[in-house]
Amino acid sequence: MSKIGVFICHCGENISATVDVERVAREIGGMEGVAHAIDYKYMCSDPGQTFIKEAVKKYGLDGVVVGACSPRMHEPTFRRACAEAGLNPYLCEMANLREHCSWVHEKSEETTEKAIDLVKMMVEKVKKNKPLDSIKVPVTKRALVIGGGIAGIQASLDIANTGHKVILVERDPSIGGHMSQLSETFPTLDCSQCILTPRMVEVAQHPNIKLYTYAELESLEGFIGNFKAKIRLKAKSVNYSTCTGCGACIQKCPVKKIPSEFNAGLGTRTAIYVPFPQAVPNKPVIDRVNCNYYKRGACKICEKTCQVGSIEWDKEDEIITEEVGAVVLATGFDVKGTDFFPEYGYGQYKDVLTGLQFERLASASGPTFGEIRRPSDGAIPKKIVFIACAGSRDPAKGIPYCSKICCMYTAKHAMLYQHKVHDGESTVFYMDIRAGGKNYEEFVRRAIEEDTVNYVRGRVARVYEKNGKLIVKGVDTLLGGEQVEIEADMVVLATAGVANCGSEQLAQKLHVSYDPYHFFAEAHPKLKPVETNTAGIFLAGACQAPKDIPETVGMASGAAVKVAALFSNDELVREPVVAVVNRLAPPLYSTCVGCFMCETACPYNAIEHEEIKGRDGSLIRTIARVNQGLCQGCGTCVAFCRSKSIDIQGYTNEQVYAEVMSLLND
Amino acid sequence: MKKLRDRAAELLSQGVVSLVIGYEEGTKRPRPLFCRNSEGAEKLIFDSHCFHNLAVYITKKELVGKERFAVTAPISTLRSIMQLYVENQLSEEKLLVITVDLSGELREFTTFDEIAAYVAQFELKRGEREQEILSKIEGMTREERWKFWMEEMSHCFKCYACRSACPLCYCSKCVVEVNRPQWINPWPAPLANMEWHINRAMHMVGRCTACGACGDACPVGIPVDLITRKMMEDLAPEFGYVPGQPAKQGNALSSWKLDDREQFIR
Amino acid sequence: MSSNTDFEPKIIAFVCNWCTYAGADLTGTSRLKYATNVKIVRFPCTGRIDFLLLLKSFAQGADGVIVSGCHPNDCHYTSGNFHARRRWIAFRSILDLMGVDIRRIQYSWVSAAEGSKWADLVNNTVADIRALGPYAEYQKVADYLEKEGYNEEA
Amino acid sequence: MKIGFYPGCSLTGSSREYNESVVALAKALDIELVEIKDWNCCGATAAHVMNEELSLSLPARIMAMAEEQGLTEVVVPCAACYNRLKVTQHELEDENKRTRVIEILKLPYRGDLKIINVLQMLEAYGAENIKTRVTRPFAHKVACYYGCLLVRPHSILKFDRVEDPQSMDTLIKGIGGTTLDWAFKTECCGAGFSVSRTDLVAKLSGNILKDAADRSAEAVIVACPLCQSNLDMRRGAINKTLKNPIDIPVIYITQAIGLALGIGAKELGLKRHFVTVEL
Repeated sequence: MSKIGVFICHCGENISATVDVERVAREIGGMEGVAHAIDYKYMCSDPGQTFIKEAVKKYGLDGVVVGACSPRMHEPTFRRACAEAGLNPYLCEMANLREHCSWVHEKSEETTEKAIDLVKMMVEKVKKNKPLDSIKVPVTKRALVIGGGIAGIQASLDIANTGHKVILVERDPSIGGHMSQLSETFPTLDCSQCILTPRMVEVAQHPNIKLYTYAELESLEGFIGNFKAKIRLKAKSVNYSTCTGCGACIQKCPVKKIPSEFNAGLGTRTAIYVPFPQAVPNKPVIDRVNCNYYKRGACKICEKTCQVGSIEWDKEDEIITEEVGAVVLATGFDVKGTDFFPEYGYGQYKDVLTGLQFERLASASGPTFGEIRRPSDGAIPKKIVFIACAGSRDPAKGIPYCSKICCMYTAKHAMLYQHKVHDGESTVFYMDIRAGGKNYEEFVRRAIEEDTVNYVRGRVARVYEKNGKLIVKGVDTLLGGEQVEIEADMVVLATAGVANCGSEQLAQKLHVSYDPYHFFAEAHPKLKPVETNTAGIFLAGACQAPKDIPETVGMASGAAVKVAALFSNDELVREPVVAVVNRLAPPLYSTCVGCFMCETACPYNAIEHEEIKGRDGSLIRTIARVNQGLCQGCGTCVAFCRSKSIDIQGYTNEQVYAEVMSLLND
Repeated sequence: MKKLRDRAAELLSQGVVSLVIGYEEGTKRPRPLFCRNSEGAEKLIFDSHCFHNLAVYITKKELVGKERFAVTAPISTLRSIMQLYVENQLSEEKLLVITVDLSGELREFTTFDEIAAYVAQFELKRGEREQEILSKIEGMTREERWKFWMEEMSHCFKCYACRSACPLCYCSKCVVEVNRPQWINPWPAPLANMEWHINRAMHMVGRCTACGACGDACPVGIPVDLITRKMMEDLAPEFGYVPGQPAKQGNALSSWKLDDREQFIR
Repeated sequence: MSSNTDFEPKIIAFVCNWCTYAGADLTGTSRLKYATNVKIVRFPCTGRIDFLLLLKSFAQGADGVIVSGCHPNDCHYTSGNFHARRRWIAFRSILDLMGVDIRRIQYSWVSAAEGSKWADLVNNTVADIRALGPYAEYQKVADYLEKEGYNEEA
Repeated sequence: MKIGFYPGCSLTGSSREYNESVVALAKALDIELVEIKDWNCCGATAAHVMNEELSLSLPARIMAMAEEQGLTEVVVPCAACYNRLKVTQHELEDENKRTRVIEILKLPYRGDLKIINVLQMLEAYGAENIKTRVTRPFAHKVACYYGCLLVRPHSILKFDRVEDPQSMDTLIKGIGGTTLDWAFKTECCGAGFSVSRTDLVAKLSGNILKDAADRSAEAVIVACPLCQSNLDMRRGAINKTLKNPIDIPVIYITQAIGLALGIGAKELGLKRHFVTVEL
């Protein structure tokens, strides 16, 4: 028979004022299986805990129930006390006599009776409790960072500086991301490349960082502390160990008219190319889709030019496997193209640009070397219109959210334009100006007041081309809804920031949840903004939602700290509240019949297929097995299992059944 | 018929399969036949009276053994086979499925995709008996329904023929045999009977193919098949599944939609 | 039968740890009062709540049941409440077919911040069940073995 | 091919030429139009701003009559009628509204009638026949003008690209014409003010005609009786707002195709226009 100790707390007068605590202790003391029952003023105090510890030893208790406050408050306290007395902490349960009883009811017979019932319920539960051990998982102290934009760069450097190894994977031939494309940055107008490129170089030279550019994640298996990542190294067609990065091949390449991704389509590049002059690594790759040799089987001019013989025509994609303990997702974002906007011409007008394209025009390293010129005829635009909120905050376009960065960069664009074209006239159409951030509002005021940018509050209904001009038809809602028509030379759309292409597929590969717009979902919107629902995978930057550079860097450092904290222990200790599939002696092995309906129900992909094999190695059955590293203990599979083959520790079928039955037995 | 017998004999004699599960003449209606050689195949029949769901046998390891076997399957059996496949209980390598189509031609399926495509042509409809009893139940008040079922359940003596006849009740240990805790009392009593049938219906959500085998098997004539049938009719459109044409993305209860109904949640 | 005014319904609440249990804790810390008829059983998630437990509650003499968890999209485990919601749709449909009084099962979403909603939910449910009276119909069947009296109509 | 037909008031009054050309073209393309019996006004222009129940009941009655007649698909040439019928059908998906309207009508209403405009009818049932039966290719540069009601609200009508529709352009190209890429395809012609504020109509319609003329269109093609009458009948007033008077004709898509198929100008109602049509 069980020997359970019951400890009823007065909580000063919090409980005893409405509940007859002495009667509770007395009646529970008479229950079958209860060896010891007392009440005391403050169970959580030092003397209170000592009562429990001593009783555990004195009566040889095999279960403890503390009738006190909410277990959400003091469960760890009392479990620790039990453990110190040598009792398995998971044999201690709490009955919530304060929040769920004394505080919500008046002093009465019924209140005391309810308290007795609540304690009884936990006594019946504890009778079915089993000693549990914390789950320990070894940790591989190496991190995988996916995406080499500013988020990935910052996260990699921060993790690497704590002394842990980092593997940084970048899809493009160079790291740098969108930040490398920007001209100047708000609100200080310092040059983006000037602050970014030193970091890029630092990544390349850091002894703890292994950089894979032109590579993509193929698959990720395993769980926190123990991931296995397969990475596809796309064939660069250039041997980087011998290539000196002299660039001669690039100059000789005859295919010169490929729209440059780095210049957002405004400039051109060759088929063998380095995306931009400050690229890291500063060595070329061959774009096989556009290369004459791969297209038609002839050319090879680059090979003839290369003095060190670095061109590798037959190089194939290579897949490597890396073992890592944590993953930081920093895959960034993308912006909608002008073709997304029927009302602004479906992308058919050359002088209607996206904000990103304008960045390239304004950048000293851009196709016009920083001069603002029209892509159509190269003329300097005398009248320019910026449309903030192009697509964003527009449910009809399927993008109801605010892209957050546009208000600021549009102010910056207008300012840069005014600085470069002194006699130019710029107009910004906006819905609201959202300039929340240090020195942000001041920056926007400067654009309006010092640089005389004309801010019009209202939307633009249509842009069309007539006689070489772009006719912008909008409305000024501050002046009684007056219609505004501007004959502009250039229109810049602050197009919505959207999830990067392929993010949905990547999320599915990693089993990370994502929102309806394919941005990765954080584990908790307030308290776990850098964690994902999959333990060991963290988020940094705009892959979670559009954000600016300081926020991205802050989040990346946050993710890095989470990784470092994970790596600070050799083993990961977890609560043993996890699901378990029963195992029995042969010939049954388990009551699980392997229908694997639990597999689709599990939010964490914790259900694995376990093959039961005979001595001769032949397959007898395939049953489910719970990966204890991945299981978070929700118990959805338990309620779903028809044959009751899965149970969850701490809330087993026997425990909850006993609880329910105890409540109404009379 | 001749074609079926010849083909079965051929399969067995050539050793393509070691067993053919089919039908033979019985006293009142066709009964299952398990032929392991070409002589046995002579007894095979296949007509519209062959509706006994043979899928119930194909998960029995002691019966089908480790070698490849064949089953002659009318539509109801084909639907069950599809569901069993989704639940990882069958493999294409082990099972050869034969049916006779509406024009009397023999058809063999070696992949489950073929079966799914074939089954998709047949619509599941209520028969006369189902229509009669269900429309009666549908016209009742709640209290009348409770009385109706309690009366029916008072006849149940827990023989579990409904469970044995169902191809989808293949668990090695059924929940009624679980005794820690004893969820459902083992003795026949109206409440325990009721709990068993509610439990059976819950276990069939998104799975039942409405073959009617459970009701057919009941020795005291309780229309237990109508519980699952009505459940399936009510829920299938809402949860977006078609009985016997299961999608691979999981069972109706192990998946969900963001906009599932919740008016009943306060 | 006793009149409904002095009938005290027995109600069991099945709640998840992260939202409704915490919400009920908040009811306590806010000192909001509610009826003593309800006793809370704690689960990690609504996804864990077995439908058989609800049946067992009635068999054991409960007059009503509350099932409550996190609001959609708030689930600590992302989707446990969505699975639960589906399960309850199916369960209600089957119970209704069998003639079980589904008005006696009250489903709700109560978040950790909705202390007053929890008090209201309990009080309203107690009032509703009190109006419905004891679940004698079910009890009579549950007591079958002792009384052997199902077929003898009272 | 048999299809229900709801002409509506305009087609029997101010826009008889539209009716004539629709009927003539349907005949030429072997489409049999079955007119809804005892049809009534759809309530466009006035009802929907004055009384919601009336605005839903009028179109609902038309559709109920069509349903009763056993029709499954109805072509509605007038853009305003088309819009009202589609919107009503959408609104009546609401259980309460539907019950109320059925109560008012005292007629059964299912709401599963397929409502299409003339462009959709030609796309679905005429495209092939048009291609093979063109006898006089329509070798003109024209501006296709869709107006407001044919494409908006897009969430309900779900027809064509909302800002830059293409269906009429495709039909014109199919009979050998060239279409303009211009900015006023779906701009408002001022129809709502066609009686009360003719000065506004002149200004708005003037904008449209001017852009078409500036881009050297030989005609404006329309599929809405109100657009047509504003651009055609109000030409005098329009020209007063412009520096240079515009004399390009405004014709219906059905007339344009009719011409290409060799149907006579009189049969197509081309003689009824205010601005002389010489194409």
